Amino acid sequence: MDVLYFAWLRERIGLPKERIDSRAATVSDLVEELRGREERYAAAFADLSAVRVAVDRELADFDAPLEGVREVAFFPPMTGG
Amino acid sequence: MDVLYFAWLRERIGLPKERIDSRAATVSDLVEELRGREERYAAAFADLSAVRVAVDRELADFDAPLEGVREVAFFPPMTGG
Amino acid sequence: MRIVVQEAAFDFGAECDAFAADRADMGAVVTFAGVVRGDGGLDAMEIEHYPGMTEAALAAIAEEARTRWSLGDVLVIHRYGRLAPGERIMMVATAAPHRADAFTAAEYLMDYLKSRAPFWKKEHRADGTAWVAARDADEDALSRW
Amino acid sequence: MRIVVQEAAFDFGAECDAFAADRADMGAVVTFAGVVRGDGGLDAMEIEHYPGMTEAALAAIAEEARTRWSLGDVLVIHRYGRLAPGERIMMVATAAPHRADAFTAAEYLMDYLKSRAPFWKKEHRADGTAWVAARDADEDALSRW
Repeated sequence: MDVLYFAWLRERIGLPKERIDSRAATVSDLVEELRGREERYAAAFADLSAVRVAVDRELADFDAPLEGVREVAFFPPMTGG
Repeated sequence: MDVLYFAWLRERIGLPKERIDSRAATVSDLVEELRGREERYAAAFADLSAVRVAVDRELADFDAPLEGVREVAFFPPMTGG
Repeated sequence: MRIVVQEAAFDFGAECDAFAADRADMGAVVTFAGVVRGDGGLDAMEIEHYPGMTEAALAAIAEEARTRWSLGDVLVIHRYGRLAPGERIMMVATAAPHRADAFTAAEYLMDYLKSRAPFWKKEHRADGTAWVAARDADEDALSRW
Repeated sequence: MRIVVQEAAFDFGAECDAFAADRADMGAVVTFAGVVRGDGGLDAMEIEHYPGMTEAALAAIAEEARTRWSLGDVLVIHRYGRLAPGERIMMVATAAPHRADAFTAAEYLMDYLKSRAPFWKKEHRADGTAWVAARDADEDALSRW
Protein backbone atom coordinates (compact mmCIF):
# COMPACT_ATOMS: atom_id res chain seq x y z
CA MET A 1 0.00 0.00 0.00
CA ASP A 2 1.24 3.51 -0.82
CA VAL A 3 1.06 6.01 2.02
CA LEU A 4 1.21 9.71 1.07
CA TYR A 5 1.79 12.79 3.22
CA PHE A 6 0.99 16.38 2.34
CA ALA A 7 1.74 19.86 3.66
CA TRP A 8 3.15 19.93 7.22
CA LEU A 9 2.67 16.17 7.63
CA ARG A 10 4.97 15.68 4.66
CA GLU A 11 7.48 18.12 6.14
CA ARG A 12 7.34 16.64 9.64
CA ILE A 13 7.67 13.04 8.49
CA GLY A 14 10.24 14.07 5.90
CA LEU A 15 8.94 12.31 2.83
CA PRO A 16 5.98 12.65 0.44
CA LYS A 17 5.28 8.97 -0.09
CA GLU A 18 6.34 5.53 1.03
CA ARG A 19 5.38 1.94 0.40
CA ILE A 20 4.17 0.21 3.54
CA ASP A 21 3.31 -3.44 3.96
CA SER A 22 0.87 -3.44 6.81
CA ARG A 23 -1.79 -5.73 8.15
CA ALA A 24 -3.59 -2.82 9.77
CA ALA A 25 -7.35 -3.37 9.49
CA THR A 26 -8.33 0.30 9.61
CA VAL A 27 -6.79 3.73 9.13
CA SER A 28 -6.62 4.09 12.92
CA ASP A 29 -4.62 0.86 13.16
CA LEU A 30 -2.25 2.14 10.49
CA VAL A 31 -1.78 5.40 12.39
CA GLU A 32 -0.96 3.44 15.58
CA GLU A 33 1.57 1.38 13.64
CA LEU A 34 3.21 4.51 12.18
CA ARG A 35 3.28 6.25 15.58
CA GLY A 36 5.25 3.30 16.97
CA ARG A 37 7.88 3.50 14.29
CA GLU A 38 9.80 6.68 14.95
CA GLU A 39 9.50 9.95 16.81
CA ARG A 40 8.83 11.95 13.61
CA TYR A 41 5.70 9.86 12.96
CA ALA A 42 4.60 10.15 16.58
CA ALA A 43 5.01 13.92 16.30
CA ALA A 44 3.12 14.14 13.00
CA PHE A 45 0.21 12.09 14.34
CA ALA A 46 0.22 13.54 17.86
CA ASP A 47 -3.07 15.40 17.36
CA LEU A 48 -5.41 13.55 15.03
CA SER A 49 -8.00 16.34 15.19
CA ALA A 50 -5.59 18.22 12.91
CA VAL A 51 -5.22 15.33 10.46
CA ARG A 52 -7.48 14.32 7.56
CA VAL A 53 -7.28 11.09 5.59
CA ALA A 54 -8.11 9.96 2.08
CA VAL A 55 -8.43 6.28 1.17
CA ASP A 56 -7.91 5.51 -2.49
CA ARG A 57 -8.22 9.23 -3.19
CA GLU A 58 -11.54 9.75 -1.44
CA LEU A 59 -11.97 11.51 1.90
CA ALA A 60 -12.51 8.93 4.61
CA ASP A 61 -12.80 8.48 8.37
CA PHE A 62 -10.17 6.98 10.65
CA ASP A 63 -12.26 3.87 11.11
CA ALA A 64 -12.29 3.17 7.36
CA PRO A 65 -11.19 -0.41 6.55
CA LEU A 66 -7.96 -0.91 4.61
CA GLU A 67 -8.60 -4.29 3.04
CA GLY A 68 -7.87 -4.10 -0.69
CA VAL A 69 -6.82 -0.44 -0.40
CA ARG A 70 -3.95 0.72 -2.62
CA GLU A 71 -3.37 4.28 -1.43
CA VAL A 72 -3.81 6.11 1.87
CA ALA A 73 -3.04 9.82 2.22
CA PHE A 74 -2.67 11.92 5.37
CA PHE A 75 -2.86 15.72 5.38
CA PRO A 76 -4.04 18.72 7.38
CA PRO A 77 -7.46 20.29 6.82
CA MET A 78 -7.60 21.58 3.26
CA THR A 79 -7.18 25.26 2.44
CA GLY A 80 -8.02 25.65 -1.23
CA GLY A 81 -9.76 28.45 -3.07
CA MET B 1 -43.03 71.04 -14.73
CA ASP B 2 -41.92 68.32 -17.13
CA VAL B 3 -43.94 65.10 -16.98
CA LEU B 4 -42.33 62.00 -18.47
CA TYR B 5 -43.84 58.63 -19.36
CA PHE B 6 -41.98 55.38 -19.94
CA ALA B 7 -42.70 51.90 -21.33
CA TRP B 8 -46.40 51.12 -21.71
CA LEU B 9 -47.44 54.37 -20.05
CA ARG B 10 -45.57 56.21 -22.78
CA GLU B 11 -47.22 54.07 -25.43
CA ARG B 12 -50.71 54.37 -23.96
CA ILE B 13 -50.53 58.12 -23.49
CA GLY B 14 -48.79 58.50 -26.83
CA LEU B 15 -45.91 60.75 -25.89
CA PRO B 16 -42.68 60.50 -23.89
CA LYS B 17 -42.74 63.92 -22.29
CA GLU B 18 -44.87 67.01 -21.95
CA ARG B 19 -44.79 70.33 -20.14
CA ILE B 20 -47.64 70.73 -17.71
CA ASP B 21 -48.51 73.80 -15.71
CA SER B 22 -50.34 72.43 -12.74
CA ARG B 23 -51.17 73.56 -9.25
CA ALA B 24 -51.44 69.97 -8.05
CA ALA B 25 -50.09 69.75 -4.52
CA THR B 26 -49.08 66.11 -4.70
CA VAL B 27 -48.39 63.40 -7.25
CA SER B 28 -51.85 61.96 -6.55
CA ASP B 29 -53.43 65.34 -7.34
CA LEU B 30 -51.48 65.46 -10.60
CA VAL B 31 -52.68 61.98 -11.52
CA GLU B 32 -56.28 63.04 -10.87
CA GLU B 33 -55.80 66.07 -13.06
CA LEU B 34 -54.32 63.96 -15.89
CA ARG B 35 -57.10 61.36 -15.60
CA GLY B 36 -59.66 64.09 -16.14
CA ARG B 37 -58.01 65.31 -19.32
CA GLU B 38 -58.56 62.56 -21.87
CA GLU B 39 -59.47 58.92 -22.10
CA ARG B 40 -55.88 57.86 -22.88
CA TYR B 41 -54.70 59.32 -19.57
CA ALA B 42 -57.60 57.72 -17.70
CA ALA B 43 -56.67 54.38 -19.29
CA ALA B 44 -52.96 54.75 -18.47
CA PHE B 45 -53.68 55.62 -14.84
CA ALA B 46 -56.61 53.23 -14.37
CA ASP B 47 -54.66 50.94 -12.03
CA LEU B 48 -52.15 52.84 -9.93
CA SER B 49 -50.85 49.63 -8.35
CA ALA B 50 -49.12 49.09 -11.72
CA VAL B 51 -47.61 52.58 -11.82
CA ARG B 52 -44.46 53.88 -10.19
CA VAL B 53 -43.38 57.51 -9.93
CA ALA B 54 -40.12 59.43 -9.73
CA VAL B 55 -39.98 63.03 -8.57
CA ASP B 56 -36.95 64.96 -9.76
CA ARG B 57 -35.40 61.63 -10.77
CA GLU B 58 -35.82 59.91 -7.43
CA LEU B 59 -38.36 57.19 -6.70
CA ALA B 60 -41.24 58.66 -4.72
CA ASP B 61 -44.70 57.91 -3.35
CA PHE B 62 -47.97 59.20 -4.74
CA ASP B 63 -48.37 61.48 -1.77
CA ALA B 64 -45.06 63.23 -2.51
CA PRO B 65 -45.47 67.04 -2.65
CA LEU B 66 -44.85 68.79 -5.97
CA GLU B 67 -43.91 72.26 -4.78
CA GLY B 68 -40.69 73.33 -6.47
CA VAL B 69 -40.50 70.09 -8.45
CA ARG B 70 -39.17 70.30 -12.01
CA GLU B 71 -39.69 66.77 -13.28
CA VAL B 72 -42.18 64.00 -12.57
CA ALA B 73 -41.96 60.61 -14.31
CA PHE B 74 -44.53 57.82 -14.46
CA PHE B 75 -43.66 54.25 -15.42
CA PRO B 76 -44.47 50.60 -14.71
CA PRO B 77 -42.49 48.55 -12.18
CA MET B 78 -38.88 48.38 -13.34
CA THR B 79 -37.49 45.30 -15.04
CA GLY B 80 -33.75 45.85 -15.34
CA GLY B 81 -30.92 43.40 -15.04
CA MET C 1 -16.50 52.63 -8.70
CA ARG C 2 -17.61 52.79 -12.32
CA ILE C 3 -21.18 53.03 -13.61
CA VAL C 4 -21.77 52.77 -17.35
CA VAL C 5 -25.11 53.06 -19.19
CA GLN C 6 -24.71 52.64 -22.92
CA GLU C 7 -26.37 51.33 -26.06
CA ALA C 8 -23.21 49.72 -27.46
CA ALA C 9 -22.09 46.21 -26.61
CA PHE C 10 -19.43 45.86 -23.92
CA ASP C 11 -16.54 43.39 -23.84
CA PHE C 12 -17.35 41.16 -20.86
CA GLY C 13 -14.00 39.35 -20.89
CA ALA C 14 -11.97 42.54 -21.10
CA GLU C 15 -14.05 44.14 -18.33
CA CYS C 16 -13.57 41.09 -16.08
CA ASP C 17 -9.86 41.07 -16.78
CA ALA C 18 -9.39 44.77 -16.09
CA PHE C 19 -11.56 44.64 -12.97
CA ALA C 20 -9.59 41.74 -11.48
CA ALA C 21 -6.17 43.21 -12.32
CA ASP C 22 -3.89 44.65 -9.65
CA ARG C 23 -5.99 43.50 -6.73
CA ALA C 24 -3.28 42.37 -4.31
CA ASP C 25 -5.43 43.84 -1.50
CA MET C 26 -8.62 42.07 -2.63
CA GLY C 27 -8.85 38.30 -2.31
CA ALA C 28 -12.18 37.91 -4.08
CA VAL C 29 -13.67 39.14 -7.34
CA VAL C 30 -17.24 38.24 -8.32
CA THR C 31 -18.78 39.09 -11.68
CA PHE C 32 -22.28 38.61 -12.99
CA ALA C 33 -23.39 38.87 -16.61
CA GLY C 34 -27.03 38.98 -17.69
CA VAL C 35 -27.71 37.41 -21.09
CA VAL C 36 -30.79 37.77 -23.32
CA ARG C 37 -32.47 34.36 -23.30
CA GLY C 38 -33.93 33.20 -26.59
CA ASP C 39 -36.89 31.47 -24.90
CA GLY C 40 -39.97 30.77 -26.95
CA GLY C 41 -38.78 32.23 -30.21
CA LEU C 42 -37.69 35.65 -28.93
CA ASP C 43 -36.46 37.82 -31.82
CA ALA C 44 -35.13 40.70 -29.75
CA MET C 45 -35.23 42.31 -26.32
CA GLU C 46 -35.69 46.08 -26.35
CA ILE C 47 -34.54 47.95 -23.28
CA GLU C 48 -35.83 51.43 -22.47
CA HIS C 49 -34.39 53.54 -19.69
CA TYR C 50 -34.71 56.96 -18.08
CA PRO C 51 -31.71 59.04 -19.16
CA GLY C 52 -30.73 61.36 -16.36
CA MET C 53 -32.08 59.09 -13.64
CA THR C 54 -30.56 55.74 -14.59
CA GLU C 55 -26.93 56.46 -13.81
CA ALA C 56 -27.82 58.21 -10.57
CA ALA C 57 -30.01 55.30 -9.49
CA LEU C 58 -27.28 52.76 -10.26
CA ALA C 59 -24.67 54.88 -8.46
CA ALA C 60 -26.93 55.12 -5.40
CA ILE C 61 -27.40 51.34 -5.34
CA ALA C 62 -23.64 50.79 -5.67
CA GLU C 63 -22.92 53.35 -2.94
CA GLU C 64 -25.36 51.61 -0.61
CA ALA C 65 -23.57 48.31 -1.27
CA ARG C 66 -20.27 49.97 -0.35
CA THR C 67 -21.65 51.14 2.98
CA ARG C 68 -23.03 47.69 3.79
CA TRP C 69 -20.04 45.51 2.88
CA SER C 70 -16.28 45.82 2.86
CA LEU C 71 -15.71 46.35 -0.86
CA GLY C 72 -12.66 47.50 -2.75
CA ASP C 73 -14.47 48.30 -5.96
CA VAL C 74 -17.79 48.03 -7.78
CA LEU C 75 -18.54 48.04 -11.51
CA VAL C 76 -21.97 48.22 -13.14
CA ILE C 77 -22.54 48.24 -16.90
CA HIS C 78 -26.08 48.22 -18.32
CA ARG C 79 -27.11 48.47 -21.94
CA TYR C 80 -30.27 49.85 -23.49
CA GLY C 81 -31.71 49.59 -27.00
CA ARG C 82 -32.43 46.49 -29.04
CA LEU C 83 -30.54 43.28 -28.17
CA ALA C 84 -30.57 39.86 -29.82
CA PRO C 85 -30.77 36.54 -27.93
CA GLY C 86 -27.37 35.61 -26.55
CA GLU C 87 -26.24 39.24 -26.23
CA ARG C 88 -25.10 40.43 -22.83
CA ILE C 89 -27.49 42.98 -21.34
CA MET C 90 -25.50 44.00 -18.32
CA MET C 91 -22.82 43.07 -15.83
CA VAL C 92 -21.83 43.83 -12.28
CA ALA C 93 -18.49 43.13 -10.62
CA THR C 94 -17.42 43.39 -6.99
CA ALA C 95 -13.99 43.12 -5.39
CA ALA C 96 -13.59 42.48 -1.66
CA PRO C 97 -10.96 41.19 0.75
CA HIS C 98 -13.17 38.16 1.46
CA ARG C 99 -15.47 36.15 -0.77
CA ALA C 100 -18.64 36.41 1.32
CA ASP C 101 -18.70 40.19 0.91
CA ALA C 102 -18.02 40.01 -2.82
CA PHE C 103 -20.81 37.46 -3.39
CA THR C 104 -23.36 39.11 -1.13
CA ALA C 105 -22.76 42.57 -2.55
CA ALA C 106 -23.08 41.29 -6.13
CA GLU C 107 -26.41 39.65 -5.29
CA TYR C 108 -27.58 42.83 -3.60
CA LEU C 109 -26.65 44.90 -6.64
CA MET C 110 -28.55 42.53 -8.90
CA ASP C 111 -31.65 42.46 -6.71
CA TYR C 112 -31.85 46.25 -6.52
CA LEU C 113 -30.90 46.81 -10.13
CA LYS C 114 -33.77 44.50 -11.19
CA SER C 115 -36.46 46.43 -9.34
CA ARG C 116 -35.12 49.89 -8.50
CA ALA C 117 -33.18 51.07 -11.54
CA PRO C 118 -35.32 52.66 -14.28
CA PHE C 119 -35.08 50.04 -17.04
CA TRP C 120 -37.99 48.41 -18.83
CA LYS C 121 -37.80 45.40 -21.12
CA LYS C 122 -39.98 44.70 -24.15
CA GLU C 123 -39.96 41.37 -25.91
CA HIS C 124 -40.20 41.24 -29.68
CA ARG C 125 -41.54 38.01 -31.19
CA ALA C 126 -42.90 37.01 -34.57
CA ASP C 127 -46.45 37.43 -33.24
CA GLY C 128 -45.95 40.84 -31.65
CA THR C 129 -44.39 42.70 -28.74
CA ALA C 130 -44.99 42.61 -25.01
CA TRP C 131 -43.58 44.52 -22.06
CA VAL C 132 -41.96 42.20 -19.55
CA ALA C 133 -43.99 42.19 -16.33
CA ALA C 134 -42.14 42.70 -13.06
CA ARG C 135 -42.04 39.42 -11.17
CA ASP C 136 -43.29 39.27 -7.60
CA ALA C 137 -40.19 37.18 -6.85
CA ASP C 138 -37.96 40.09 -7.85
CA GLU C 139 -39.83 42.49 -5.58
CA ASP C 140 -39.84 39.91 -2.77
CA ALA C 141 -36.08 39.47 -3.17
CA LEU C 142 -35.58 42.99 -1.81
CA SER C 143 -37.09 42.06 1.54
CA ARG C 144 -34.04 39.98 2.43
CA TRP C 145 -31.76 43.01 2.57
CA MET D 1 -18.30 21.09 -17.41
CA ARG D 2 -14.58 21.77 -17.37
CA ILE D 3 -12.15 21.17 -14.48
CA VAL D 4 -8.58 22.38 -14.81
CA VAL D 5 -5.73 21.95 -12.30
CA GLN D 6 -2.53 23.53 -13.51
CA GLU D 7 0.61 25.32 -12.39
CA ALA D 8 0.53 27.90 -15.18
CA ALA D 9 -1.39 31.17 -14.98
CA PHE D 10 -4.81 31.27 -16.64
CA ASP D 11 -6.36 34.16 -18.54
CA PHE D 12 -9.31 35.19 -16.37
CA GLY D 13 -10.77 37.61 -18.93
CA ALA D 14 -10.55 35.13 -21.80
CA GLU D 15 -12.08 32.39 -19.64
CA CYS D 16 -14.96 34.65 -18.60
CA ASP D 17 -15.52 35.69 -22.19
CA ALA D 18 -15.52 32.14 -23.54
CA PHE D 19 -17.70 30.88 -20.71
CA ALA D 20 -20.36 33.56 -21.28
CA ALA D 21 -20.38 33.19 -25.07
CA ASP D 22 -23.26 31.53 -26.91
CA ARG D 23 -25.51 31.29 -23.88
CA ALA D 24 -28.88 32.20 -25.43
CA ASP D 25 -30.44 29.55 -23.17
CA MET D 26 -28.73 30.84 -20.01
CA GLY D 27 -29.78 34.20 -18.59
CA ALA D 28 -27.14 34.37 -15.88
CA VAL D 29 -23.39 33.87 -15.70
CA VAL D 30 -21.52 34.23 -12.39
CA THR D 31 -17.75 34.10 -12.09
CA PHE D 32 -15.50 34.16 -9.05
CA ALA D 33 -11.75 34.76 -9.05
CA GLY D 34 -9.54 34.19 -6.02
CA VAL D 35 -6.53 36.50 -5.80
CA VAL D 36 -3.39 36.17 -3.64
CA ARG D 37 -3.61 38.96 -1.07
CA GLY D 38 -0.37 40.70 -0.23
CA ASP D 39 -1.32 41.18 3.43
CA GLY D 40 1.43 41.74 5.96
CA GLY D 41 4.35 41.63 3.56
CA LEU D 42 3.56 38.31 1.90
CA ASP D 43 6.27 37.40 -0.61
CA ALA D 44 4.57 34.40 -2.15
CA MET D 45 1.81 31.87 -1.67
CA GLU D 46 2.80 28.28 -2.34
CA ILE D 47 0.00 25.88 -3.17
CA GLU D 48 0.45 22.14 -2.80
CA HIS D 49 -2.12 19.66 -4.03
CA TYR D 50 -2.75 15.92 -4.35
CA PRO D 51 -2.29 14.94 -7.99
CA GLY D 52 -4.68 12.17 -8.83
CA MET D 53 -7.23 13.18 -6.24
CA THR D 54 -7.60 16.90 -6.89
CA GLU D 55 -9.35 16.81 -10.24
CA ALA D 56 -11.66 14.01 -9.12
CA ALA D 57 -12.57 15.94 -5.95
CA LEU D 58 -13.30 19.11 -7.92
CA ALA D 59 -15.35 17.18 -10.47
CA ALA D 60 -17.38 15.56 -7.69
CA ILE D 61 -18.10 18.97 -6.13
CA ALA D 62 -19.15 20.37 -9.52
CA GLU D 63 -21.35 17.34 -10.23
CA GLU D 64 -23.06 17.74 -6.89
CA ALA D 65 -23.76 21.40 -7.73
CA ARG D 66 -25.33 20.31 -11.01
CA THR D 67 -27.68 17.93 -9.22
CA ARG D 68 -28.72 20.62 -6.73
CA TRP D 69 -29.34 23.55 -9.09
CA SER D 70 -30.47 24.08 -12.63
CA LEU D 71 -27.13 24.82 -14.28
CA GLY D 72 -26.15 24.93 -17.91
CA ASP D 73 -22.42 24.76 -17.31
CA VAL D 74 -19.72 24.82 -14.65
CA LEU D 75 -16.04 25.75 -14.90
CA VAL D 76 -13.38 25.33 -12.22
CA ILE D 77 -9.73 26.30 -12.66
CA HIS D 78 -7.28 25.98 -9.77
CA ARG D 79 -3.55 26.59 -9.82
CA TYR D 80 -0.79 25.10 -7.72
CA GLY D 81 2.85 26.07 -7.20
CA ARG D 82 4.29 29.40 -6.16
CA LEU D 83 2.20 32.53 -6.73
CA ALA D 84 2.97 36.19 -6.13
CA PRO D 85 0.57 38.68 -4.47
CA GLY D 86 -2.02 39.86 -6.99
CA GLU D 87 -1.89 36.64 -9.00
CA ARG D 88 -5.13 34.77 -9.53
CA ILE D 89 -5.15 31.44 -7.71
CA MET D 90 -8.38 30.02 -9.07
CA MET D 91 -11.74 30.74 -10.61
CA VAL D 92 -15.15 29.19 -10.84
CA ALA D 93 -17.94 30.07 -13.27
CA THR D 94 -21.57 29.00 -13.41
CA ALA D 95 -24.22 29.51 -16.08
CA ALA D 96 -27.92 29.10 -15.31
CA PRO D 97 -31.28 30.16 -16.73
CA HIS D 98 -31.87 32.29 -13.61
CA ARG D 99 -29.51 34.33 -11.47
CA ALA D 100 -30.34 32.78 -8.10
CA ASP D 101 -29.12 29.35 -9.27
CA ALA D 102 -25.94 30.79 -10.79
CA PHE D 103 -25.07 32.73 -7.62
CA THR D 104 -25.95 29.98 -5.18
CA ALA D 105 -24.09 27.29 -7.12
CA ALA D 106 -20.97 29.48 -7.36
CA GLU D 107 -21.00 30.03 -3.59
CA TYR D 108 -21.51 26.32 -3.01
CA LEU D 109 -18.55 25.50 -5.28
CA MET D 110 -16.36 27.96 -3.39
CA ASP D 111 -17.38 26.70 0.05
CA TYR D 112 -16.67 23.08 -0.85
CA LEU D 113 -13.54 23.84 -2.81
CA LYS D 114 -12.14 25.67 0.24
CA SER D 115 -12.53 22.75 2.62
CA ARG D 116 -12.99 19.56 0.58
CA ALA D 117 -10.56 19.80 -2.33
CA PRO D 118 -6.99 18.68 -1.52
CA PHE D 119 -5.10 21.96 -1.68
CA TRP D 120 -2.86 23.40 1.01
CA LYS D 121 -1.47 26.92 1.14
CA LYS D 122 1.86 27.97 2.56
CA GLU D 123 2.76 31.61 3.08
CA HIS D 124 6.28 32.80 2.37
CA ARG D 125 7.42 35.95 4.17
CA ALA D 126 10.74 37.58 4.85
CA ASP D 127 10.76 36.04 8.33
CA GLY D 128 9.89 32.50 7.28
CA THR D 129 7.12 30.26 6.04
CA ALA D 130 3.84 29.10 7.57
CA TRP D 131 1.08 26.76 6.47
CA VAL D 132 -2.26 28.53 6.31
CA ALA D 133 -4.55 27.13 9.01
CA ALA D 134 -8.04 26.07 8.00
CA ARG D 135 -10.53 28.58 9.35
CA ASP D 136 -13.46 27.40 11.45
CA ALA D 137 -15.60 29.79 9.42
CA ASP D 138 -14.79 27.87 6.25
CA GLU D 139 -15.75 24.57 7.84
CA ASP D 140 -18.87 26.12 9.32
CA ALA D 141 -19.84 27.46 5.89
CA LEU D 142 -20.49 23.90 4.75
CA SER D 143 -23.28 23.43 7.26
CA ARG D 144 -25.54 25.76 5.32
CA TRP D 145 -25.78 23.41 2.35
